[in-house]
Amino acid sequence: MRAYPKGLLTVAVLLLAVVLCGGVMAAENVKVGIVLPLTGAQAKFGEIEKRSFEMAAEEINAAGGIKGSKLELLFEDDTGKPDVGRAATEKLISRDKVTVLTGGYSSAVTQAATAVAQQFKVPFLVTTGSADEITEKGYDYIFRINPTSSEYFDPFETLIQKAGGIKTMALLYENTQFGQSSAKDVEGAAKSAGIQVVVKEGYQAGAIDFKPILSKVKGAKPDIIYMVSYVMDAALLMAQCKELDINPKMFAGGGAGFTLPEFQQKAAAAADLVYSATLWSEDVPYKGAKEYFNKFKKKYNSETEYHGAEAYGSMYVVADALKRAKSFSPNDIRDALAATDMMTAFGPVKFISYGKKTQQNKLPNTFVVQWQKGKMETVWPEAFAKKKYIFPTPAWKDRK
Amino acid sequence: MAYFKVEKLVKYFGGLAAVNGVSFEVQKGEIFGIIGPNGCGKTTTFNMISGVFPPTSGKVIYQGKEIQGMKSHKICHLGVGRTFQVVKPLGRMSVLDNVTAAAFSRVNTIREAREVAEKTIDFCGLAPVADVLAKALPIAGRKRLEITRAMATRPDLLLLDETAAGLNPTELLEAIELIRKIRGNGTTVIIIEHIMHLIMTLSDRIHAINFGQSVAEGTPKEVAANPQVIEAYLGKDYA
Amino acid sequence: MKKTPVAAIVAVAALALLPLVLADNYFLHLLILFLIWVIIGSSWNIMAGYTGQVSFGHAAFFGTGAYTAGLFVMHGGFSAWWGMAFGGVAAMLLGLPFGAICFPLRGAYFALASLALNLILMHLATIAERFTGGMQGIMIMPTFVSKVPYYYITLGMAVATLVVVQSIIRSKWGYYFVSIREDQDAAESLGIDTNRYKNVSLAVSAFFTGTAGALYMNYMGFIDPHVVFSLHDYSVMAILVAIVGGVGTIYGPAVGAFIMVGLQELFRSGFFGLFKYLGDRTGSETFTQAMEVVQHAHVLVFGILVVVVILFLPNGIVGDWGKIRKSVFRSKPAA
Amino acid sequence: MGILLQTIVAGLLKGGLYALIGIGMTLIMGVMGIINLAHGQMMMVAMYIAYVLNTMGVDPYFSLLVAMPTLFLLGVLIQKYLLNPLIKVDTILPENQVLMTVGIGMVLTEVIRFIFKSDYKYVTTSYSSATFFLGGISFNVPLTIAFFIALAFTAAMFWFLIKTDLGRSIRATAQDKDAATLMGINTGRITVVTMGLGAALVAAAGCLLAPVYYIFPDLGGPFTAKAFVITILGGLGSTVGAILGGITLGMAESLGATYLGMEYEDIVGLAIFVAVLLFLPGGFKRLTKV
Repeated sequence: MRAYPKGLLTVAVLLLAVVLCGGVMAAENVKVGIVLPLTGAQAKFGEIEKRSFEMAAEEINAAGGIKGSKLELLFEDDTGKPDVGRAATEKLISRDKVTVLTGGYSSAVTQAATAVAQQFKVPFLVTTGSADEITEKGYDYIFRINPTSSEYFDPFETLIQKAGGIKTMALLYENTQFGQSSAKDVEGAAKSAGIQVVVKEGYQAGAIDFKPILSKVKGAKPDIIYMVSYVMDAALLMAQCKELDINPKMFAGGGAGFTLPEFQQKAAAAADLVYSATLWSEDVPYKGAKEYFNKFKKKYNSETEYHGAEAYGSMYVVADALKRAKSFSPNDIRDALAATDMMTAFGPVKFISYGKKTQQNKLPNTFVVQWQKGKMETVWPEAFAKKKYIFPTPAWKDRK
Repeated sequence: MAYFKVEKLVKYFGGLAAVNGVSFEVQKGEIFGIIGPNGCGKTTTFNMISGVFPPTSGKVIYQGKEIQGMKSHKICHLGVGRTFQVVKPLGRMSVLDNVTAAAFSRVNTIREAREVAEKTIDFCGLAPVADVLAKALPIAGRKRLEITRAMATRPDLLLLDETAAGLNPTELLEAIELIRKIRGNGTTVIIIEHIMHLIMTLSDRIHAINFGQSVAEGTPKEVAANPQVIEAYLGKDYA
Repeated sequence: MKKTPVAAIVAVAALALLPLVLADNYFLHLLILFLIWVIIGSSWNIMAGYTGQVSFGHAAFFGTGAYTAGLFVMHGGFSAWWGMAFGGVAAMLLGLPFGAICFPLRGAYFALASLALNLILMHLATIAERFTGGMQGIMIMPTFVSKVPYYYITLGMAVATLVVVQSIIRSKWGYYFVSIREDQDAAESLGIDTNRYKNVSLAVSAFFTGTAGALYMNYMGFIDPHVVFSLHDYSVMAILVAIVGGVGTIYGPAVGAFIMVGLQELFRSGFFGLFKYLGDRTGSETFTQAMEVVQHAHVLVFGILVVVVILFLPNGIVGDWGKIRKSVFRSKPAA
Repeated sequence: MGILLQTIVAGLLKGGLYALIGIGMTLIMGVMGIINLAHGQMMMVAMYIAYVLNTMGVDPYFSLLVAMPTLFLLGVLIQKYLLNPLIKVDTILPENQVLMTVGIGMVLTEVIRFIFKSDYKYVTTSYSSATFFLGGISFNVPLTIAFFIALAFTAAMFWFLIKTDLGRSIRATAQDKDAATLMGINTGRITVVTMGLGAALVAAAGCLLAPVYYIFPDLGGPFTAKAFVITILGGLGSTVGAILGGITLGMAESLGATYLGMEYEDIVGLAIFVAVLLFLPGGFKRLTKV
């Protein structure tokens, strides 16, 4: 052991000084803390949500803000990791002294972040994190605008009933929290709908070759192939279904990857006629949905999708609750959030308790879209359909 | 019963026999020299004795016990110490720490180990460089460190593998003196050496190996006179 | 080998008194992370830095400790604090057979095998949904609202780890470890059972890493396979912490932990809000953009740091302190 | 039976690509004795080159002609300025060069992320999912092409190592660096060339993979892992071993995915890796002797 480096202590003290100097803030604004993945693999969606939050806040501030003061958004990057998300939430609460929290993209990060908010009793409106457990813990400061992952399959149930002839299912899912919990829910739902699950397989996201699992699927001849996959896995799965000439009556995706433009671009012809569940599309019949979509496109010159709408909606819900709250104390804001009943671009928002869940928003409808001739069309529920769904899916060799 | 003996040692590497039937006996307290041309299997024999690898066949008997195939560290604990031809200093440790690490084979506390180490360093004449890092020693120092370290394990039988190679005449004399001192201490020594002067002066008996096989054995004089040895090995130097 | 330097005692005393002065949760959190990294870094160091057995898969032990704590909660509803008692033991029980099988493999093979062990455990924890909760992870409600108890527990553990590591290094084991690192054949010839002592070193290392994992579970309240078995966030980070600070030195990992945790947070937060502050003050977009650049750069900075440290300070900051002092403080008289 | 055949074909085709990834690694490992933990990251860089060229309308197969020389140069620079200087440095950890490759891998990944963001990119070709059928078994055209190009590259490497002076020098250095130095071989230059070759070969693998896969900055890590599994399977420095290792890994993954479940795909590969370490140290090289 050499002499203990004294210079190191100097460096440490200097660093600490820098730390203490940072974060001096102007007062008067209502601070809203937002935890999102701004770097890392999920950054794409973090970015869309961040922009949507900012857009909404600008609109609200332009329209007079909250009781005379303006919304100030403090974003913290969770990098997609629960421990970082937790630290970021703590920083927002104890250093930045935010009034209310929102955001939360991945389920894992959201779980960690909401636990902190609950401990410190700061109201937290969860935007995306969709694992069922998040609103099943009885946390009274946690609200969620996003329906839980178990509800993504709901519209398919009615569609399948209507379409008829579907008796067996192959269920493929990525081994992530979203994938594993969705698969569990879908399997249950399928069983109660009298559909036999003939293949159920998880996979590591990022595989090159799905042919082994798909040849098994081909052998089982399911009527529907339901896939919970992220965008590029989704594209490869479909492309390889085409390569292996697998012809079920229906290809269905459970949210996430199948609704993104990249899916269609990468899978090209193989994407055609694929169904997907979605919580939102610009065609939904809610006031402001189409406007939000167009405004976003114009302002940022890039595409948005349901995550953005959730964020946009969340901002309005938070603003609404702040306006109605008796004071900006956590308790009053909590009560105001609990009394929310409003329409947003994402859909109607009202926090209710059902099953094991508490303070959970329940959308009246989730939707089924289908890729038709390179365009994603809303096809279900019938009342909102822009185009008639095409069923059964013709065999690959019969397509033009 | 012989103090130490090897019987028909054989070692194959792949299809090649590096040692092919070496047998000899060593009496307690003697200095026993092994000679032979390069690549004749001397070091391989040492490696089998000290457990670096097991022999393909044959026996190594030390104080009546068969030790062939035992692990190096076990053989060390039985009282067989060795040095390496290509020195292996524990480079980033001081000379004292090198020897202390060796001393732990006999004692357990750090104080005792230090004591043993310091004594051994004094005995072997390394005291002036005790605090120097082993990697900083010149070659003579490293060779001597090998011996010192081996001595700190308190061996009853010491195997010296070319400890004099690369030394200048003064250092050579010091080495001879040290080896004599070690024997004087009651330690039996088996020595491999190329430097004829050293091995002829030191050894009580000499065993000659060629092509992995024993070819002659006897006092230095006898071996030096053996025609087979002269032909095989000494020929180049003495003819 | 010297006595504990006064500076180290002063540092520990200062850390112990810190919460009385600075009760800020955010800083306490960073300090807790720092202390956890002191534990992991020192554990990695005793095996790699002192015994010369480089592990590329220390997350295997960290994750095992964390899951031991988590599984106590998940199966049977015990407290996750039981993990503090058994997490280290579980990691050791994983490490010993692994070591027994893989230590005879010399050099890089052992490192690769440890990497494989790490990945295998991560996949198994993901697949064994019924047993581990799969990717849904294990979530508990933290025991304390305040950070202070966690801080003292972690500080205690970190100090304990350093004290144990230090006393091992100064004992027979320490001499044996370093001998094995320096030359395995020589060590064998000196009566050192190299395989056995490599295993001893592995066991110590795994034990403390596993305990750190259990502590993490208790403190963070959430684990999933990709978090605690993360190759990048734990296995590689453990190596970085040790080599930046200095492998084969007692205080190297502590210094490395301070730098790595500090840097990570510095960049993640955009120099602790400095850029945002400047941006708000001046109203200039440049600072906001600069902040985004900085936020995205932290792993890049880690990478560059590794390259620079290995090239210019191969023994880390503590190991090469003399060299640094010479070049940085050249004009000043030696301290 | 159909499922089994399809699985074998899928594994074989994927294995060809793996082999090409492995050859570069095995060369580097054989000559330098280090694991290049930035190997997959180098492939990722090559894939981004293919992507950029593709946006300009260049077919990925032609981008080989750009990506291979570029990566050769990158490999040369890395070896010359970052790895070779470490030989002279005295450190505690002998694995310093390996740790350096970890740092290099991080820098490559993050620099790419800096330029291209984390978004998924993909190369669009008309033939990405083109297939032909042989007796009901589907063959993906780009993967089949990749398989044969991989074989061609291996054959070329084999010829290069056996027949050319430079190749012989590389083999000599791989066998015994000190002896090679004594024989008058400039081993420093040989390591630089080898690293360049290794990088160029994995660049080829990247370009061949681009049409059937997609591209993102974090893609390197998993492929580095696969590359070292292949190298250990095949035996260090053995090109034939790398082909066998690649195909074995591809087949094992596919068979594992079909008969154990797709989630076991990665575990099967790792389990084989551990098994080879334990029961066949030295890999297939021990059996094939080349």
